[in-house]
Amino acid sequence: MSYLLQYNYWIVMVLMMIGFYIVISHGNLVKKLLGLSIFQTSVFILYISMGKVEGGTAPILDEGIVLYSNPLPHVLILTAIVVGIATTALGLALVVRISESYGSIEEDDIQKMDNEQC
Amino acid sequence: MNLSTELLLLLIMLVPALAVIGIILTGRSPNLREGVTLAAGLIVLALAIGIYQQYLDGIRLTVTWFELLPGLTVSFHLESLGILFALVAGFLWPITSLYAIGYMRGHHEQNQTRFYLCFALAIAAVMGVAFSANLFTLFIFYEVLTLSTYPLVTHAGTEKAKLGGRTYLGILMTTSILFFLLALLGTWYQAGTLDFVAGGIFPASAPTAVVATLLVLFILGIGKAAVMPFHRWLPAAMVAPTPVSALLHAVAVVKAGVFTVLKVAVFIFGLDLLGSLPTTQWLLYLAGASVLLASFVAMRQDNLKARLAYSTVGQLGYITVGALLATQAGITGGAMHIAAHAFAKITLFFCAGAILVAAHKSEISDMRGLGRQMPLTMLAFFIASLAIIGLPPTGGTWSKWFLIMATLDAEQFVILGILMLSSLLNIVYLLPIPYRAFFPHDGKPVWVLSEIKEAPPPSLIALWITVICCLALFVYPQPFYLLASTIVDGVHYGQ
Amino acid sequence: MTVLLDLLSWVALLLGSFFLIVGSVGLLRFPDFFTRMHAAGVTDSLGAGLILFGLMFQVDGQWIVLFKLLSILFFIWLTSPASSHALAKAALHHNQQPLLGDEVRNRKQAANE
Amino acid sequence: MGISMFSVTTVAILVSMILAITRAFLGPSLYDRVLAINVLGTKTVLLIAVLGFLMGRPEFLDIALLYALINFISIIGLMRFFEYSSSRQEEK
Amino acid sequence: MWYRYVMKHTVSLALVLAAIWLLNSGHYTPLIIGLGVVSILLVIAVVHLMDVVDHESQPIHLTRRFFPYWAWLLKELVLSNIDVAKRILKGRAAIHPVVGTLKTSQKTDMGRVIYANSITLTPGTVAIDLNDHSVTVHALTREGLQALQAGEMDRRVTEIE
Amino acid sequence: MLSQLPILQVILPLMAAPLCLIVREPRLVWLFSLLTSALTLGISILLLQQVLHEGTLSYALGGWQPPWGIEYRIDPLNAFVLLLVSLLSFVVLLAAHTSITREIAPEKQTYFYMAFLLCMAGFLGIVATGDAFNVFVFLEISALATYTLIALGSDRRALWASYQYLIMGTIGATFILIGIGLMYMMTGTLNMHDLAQRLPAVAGTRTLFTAFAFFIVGVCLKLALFPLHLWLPNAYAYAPSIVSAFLAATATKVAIYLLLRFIFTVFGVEFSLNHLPLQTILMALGLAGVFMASIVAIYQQNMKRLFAYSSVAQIGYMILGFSFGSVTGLMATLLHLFNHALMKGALFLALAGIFYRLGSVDLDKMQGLAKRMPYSMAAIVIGGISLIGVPLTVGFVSKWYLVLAALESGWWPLALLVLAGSLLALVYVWRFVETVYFQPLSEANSQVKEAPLGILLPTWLLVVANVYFGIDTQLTVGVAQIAAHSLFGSAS
Ligand code: NA
Ligand code: NA
Repeated sequence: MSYLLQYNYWIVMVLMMIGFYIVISHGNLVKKLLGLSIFQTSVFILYISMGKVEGGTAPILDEGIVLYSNPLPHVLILTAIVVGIATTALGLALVVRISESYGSIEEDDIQKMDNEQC
Repeated sequence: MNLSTELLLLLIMLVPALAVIGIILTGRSPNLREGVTLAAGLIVLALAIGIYQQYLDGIRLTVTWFELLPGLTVSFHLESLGILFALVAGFLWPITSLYAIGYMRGHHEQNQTRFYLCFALAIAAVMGVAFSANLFTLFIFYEVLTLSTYPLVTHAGTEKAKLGGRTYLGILMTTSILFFLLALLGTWYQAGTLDFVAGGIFPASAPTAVVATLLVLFILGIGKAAVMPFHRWLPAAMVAPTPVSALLHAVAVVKAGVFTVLKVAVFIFGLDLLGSLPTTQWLLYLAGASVLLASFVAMRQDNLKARLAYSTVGQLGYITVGALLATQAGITGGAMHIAAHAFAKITLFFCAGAILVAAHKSEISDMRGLGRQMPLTMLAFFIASLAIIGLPPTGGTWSKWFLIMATLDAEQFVILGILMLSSLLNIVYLLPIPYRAFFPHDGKPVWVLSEIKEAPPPSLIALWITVICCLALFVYPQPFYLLASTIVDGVHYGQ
Repeated sequence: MTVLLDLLSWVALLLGSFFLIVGSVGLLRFPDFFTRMHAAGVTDSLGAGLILFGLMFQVDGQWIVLFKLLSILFFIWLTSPASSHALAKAALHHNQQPLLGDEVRNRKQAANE
Repeated sequence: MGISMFSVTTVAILVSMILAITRAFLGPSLYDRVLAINVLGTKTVLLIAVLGFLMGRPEFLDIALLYALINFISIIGLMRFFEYSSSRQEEK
Repeated sequence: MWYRYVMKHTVSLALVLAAIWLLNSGHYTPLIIGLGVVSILLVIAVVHLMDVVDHESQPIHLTRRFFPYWAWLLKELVLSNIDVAKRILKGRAAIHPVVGTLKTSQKTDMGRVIYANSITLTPGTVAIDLNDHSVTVHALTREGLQALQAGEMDRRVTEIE
Repeated sequence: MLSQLPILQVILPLMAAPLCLIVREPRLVWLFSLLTSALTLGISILLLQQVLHEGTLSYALGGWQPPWGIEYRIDPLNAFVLLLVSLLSFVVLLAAHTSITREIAPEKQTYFYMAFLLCMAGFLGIVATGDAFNVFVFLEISALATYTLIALGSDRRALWASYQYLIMGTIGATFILIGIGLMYMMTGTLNMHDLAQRLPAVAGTRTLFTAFAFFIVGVCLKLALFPLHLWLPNAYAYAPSIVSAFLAATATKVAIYLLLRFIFTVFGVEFSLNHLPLQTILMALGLAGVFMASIVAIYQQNMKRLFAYSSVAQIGYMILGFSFGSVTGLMATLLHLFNHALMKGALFLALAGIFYRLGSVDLDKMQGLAKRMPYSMAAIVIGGISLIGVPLTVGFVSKWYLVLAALESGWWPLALLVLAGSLLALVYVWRFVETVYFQPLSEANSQVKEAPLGILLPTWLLVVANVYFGIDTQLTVGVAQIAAHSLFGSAS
């Protein structure tokens, strides 16, 4: 029962596994990046959900509110999201250039071409 | 006075090293290049004699170049075994150079500059080994020696040469890095120092099992001593030009090996500890087996250089046995055998090279009757053979005598038997060669080709100098005996 | 006064919810992409409008909140046609053919296209 | 507390979101999916707004506004990508 | 002349931005307002660099007649929503999709865009293509298209531009 | 001013990076970057001095005291690694201008320097900061810059290598982020110093174990510990030569630092090495890395790839060192950290020179090349000798401590295995020696010239350092000893 109460961890774990699975199982480079994004997002949720204070509200300062959730994880994850976007953008830029020079964005094709080149 | 000794010690390593630069600079002019080689050789010899003199005058010193880690230094000292080794090497380098000039020109060899360069580098390394004040310094120069002789072994550049070179480097590097270095580190860990100290450096608290293991690691790790089963590099290196074989067998490489064995026995373990270790006996048998097996294998070789190579493996076994007997006489005999074997074996290789250059023959079965065309060469071969066997009137007599005495001292009768049997085998595989050269007993005229003459004069001069040394060592062994007999207790002379 | 505002809110929110769900049902029921766009339009226009409208009665005197609700509504109504149009145009350029007239009766055919 | 108008609306929005997600899954064409996601975006904006009132934190409206903006930009970006890729296909 | 044109639209942009800031902020301390001023100046600078300060981004000339049109459009919006909602609930029997092309009477791009967006905003009709003289419309029913063809929306948009 | 050094160390290259865009002209950008790098190096030298004299420095970013603000904390270990990173960056950057004229299009060179400075700032930031989340941020800054740098390689395989590294690196960084998050959840602090004090209280919990596992796996991915090394060989092989040199010399070192910092300072030796089977796992993986990677290296034709695999093997040694859990072992790791940077810096810079002339670093195109490029080849030989661990080179010093650590812990066979690993290095170095020295010069290379001075001088600077620090070990051994003691001290 206590396991069910910590449902946020289960969501994080499921998301993480989904992301990880996509990264590993898909040969398409864009899909891999999508998987990577999901993988990262799961961690964002982990942080945010652990910043939750029982009975606390969103940490936006306002009069008459005593209990806020912990704002620090939000701040941290804001940074992490920016980093994540940068990573995804860079990854996509790489995929564009890979597609230009290999003519494919399928892992198997690229691997095959590299092996032939060696 | 001290300063000049220090300077001599520096110069004896620096001169060959400077010769390397000189050889590179004069590489385009063979005469100049070989002049540099010879001059450097003579200077080194003079320096070695100078150091010997000063040693006799009672000068003792240790020079530290730098300290790598606390207590771990690169330093050099004067000590009788090292001086003996330096004298042998210093004497044989100019002679070998002289011989090499004749040989290399006669053979129209390629890459001669690289050859002389590496040769000089090897001598510099030998001097480093000889004067090392601690095991660490010795190890460094030991490795430099390996690396600098590799290009000499593969000199021909053929596939066979490369293969031989790989075996050479592979065995020497593997043994030295896996076992020698580990033994060195283990010694450092147990004793906290690597300095060569008369009587050894291990504290009484060091566990016997560990020290005994270290001894095994040392004997196996010093691959240059060619104790079976790590002897394969020596026959493999036979692909090298003859002067190189001479360098490897007589002057530098193998001698550095057995020198290290003697050094480790006396100054790392100390004879008392060495005699008491449980593994000493087994290693003694291993060395004995090495002596015997090498002699048997030598008998079966038709290629002269191969036969000489296995002969070397056997003779090195004698010296290792001498060290492991852990007696004064054993060390003395072993050290003297370094000198005796050096002069004898270098003569034999010079002869083999001379025969190859003059008669283009390398197989023993083709050498019947060769004595008529090359009498001087074959006579020298005969005398040098006597020295290897240990018969008068050659220097080999004394060293073998001391070794025999040492086996009696230590009551190692099995080893005594092995040494006697091996000497018999030496006779069987060496003496027939000059005998059949002069007396081809089936009476057939094997050689009728008139163009075969004696070897080129430089070679001939070189090999007769060494033969005379073999003989002189019988009559006047004093310099080497004085050094060899004081290795253990370090008695000062001239005081 | 409060009761009246609450009542207005209830009505607007319920109606908004109704249109929201109806729009979504249309999104599911309609036979092809172009017809589904009309259903989506229901959600975007009146669904969103009524819900935001309903919220406007609950601002409790905070005029900033009112303004924000208005700007959200304004923004949705301004941008929703633009994105719909862009989507439709892209679909047309990629050879998505709208089902016309009686073709919509044959659902199987539509699904396969 | 009873049933508040906001919770009823929230449930309605969630139900309609599920329907939209169903369409996104079913497709069949890419445009159907984009359409569904677009609608989903609008509904998310509404959900955030209503949740703000439900929780007594109307400050959430800022987030809703921001979300609407991002939703719009992302859809336009996606469409630009389609236009771009279609013109390239025509070149070939 | 050009200067006055740019100035007019810049001022209008600044006012709009200031309004957005003030109405959204709720915090009227000097620091926050100062930050707002900086932001506005920054946006104006960027917009000037992009060279889009004109009547298309700041349609001030439309403001006067805009609200009557909005009121009319709102009515249309409600009616068409009800209509489409009914058809959704009745199912596919109630729809009859058609595509038609309508002539546009607007003289400016802005006018045509307002027209096309109005068509799309009202459920039941979607502008799927637009060029200088006509707009292609996908309608859920024939009646929807016919209502547009009647031209009331077209006329009203032309009036405000 | 002096008290601002910790932050200046990081902020200087970080601020300089965007300024590259203003300078534009490649040569000027290079000089500008070089200046930045020189200043950074100066700062790190001052920092090391300061730390050695005054002890650990603490700097609160923006004046906000920890635990609320971000703390920059410099102890001997940080200072040591900071010096290593800035020194190697500087030397590599010296050669950059000449090298990239051949490998990177002129219009992209500005971006190269920008990414280089960013990457450097990231590395320095990871080392300087005392805040766990800050570590993640700098990790990602350096990683993003690294992906860019690798993708600048002239071969299209560079793109693919960069992409693969991006995927692996991001997974690693995300794992680290999870680890940090869980630690924060347990303790409510991100300050590494505070974490160290609060973690023992929750040492027995499953959450902390999870945090530890995630963090360690993430870092091991970043540092390419076998078998998580798959991204590294291609990345090093196809990146621009100068980038290979830079990464080989610094990137994995910083990851090792991170591992040490968390294992020893944050989690504590007691928890990390004694409480968990980590010691055995690391030891096994380290050894496996040494052997597997060395054996694979033997069969490589592309020299950059060869030395990349060798790097994986050397990382194995570093891991092995501290897995003994003794001061000597840790010293071996720290020494090898520095020494390996010198070796690989020299080797990859020499390869940059060869690439400049040949347009390739394939071994079968280098036959007899020693005749045409004697100084470059000699540099590789000396670097290789150092890699093997021959006395009087830096490689020997680290091997010395590594074997001693094995002997101290009584694991003689392990000592033997360490030395056997050296033999494998001998084999792949010797393959090179045989090809370039003992094979006839190939026709194609008969007109090749020695590498340009712009590359050759920095190369030899590192070669000389390989020998110098192999002989004068006072500085390196001294600092390593202090750092090792401080790491063990802070754990108790
Ligand atoms: Na619409
Ligand atoms: Na519509």
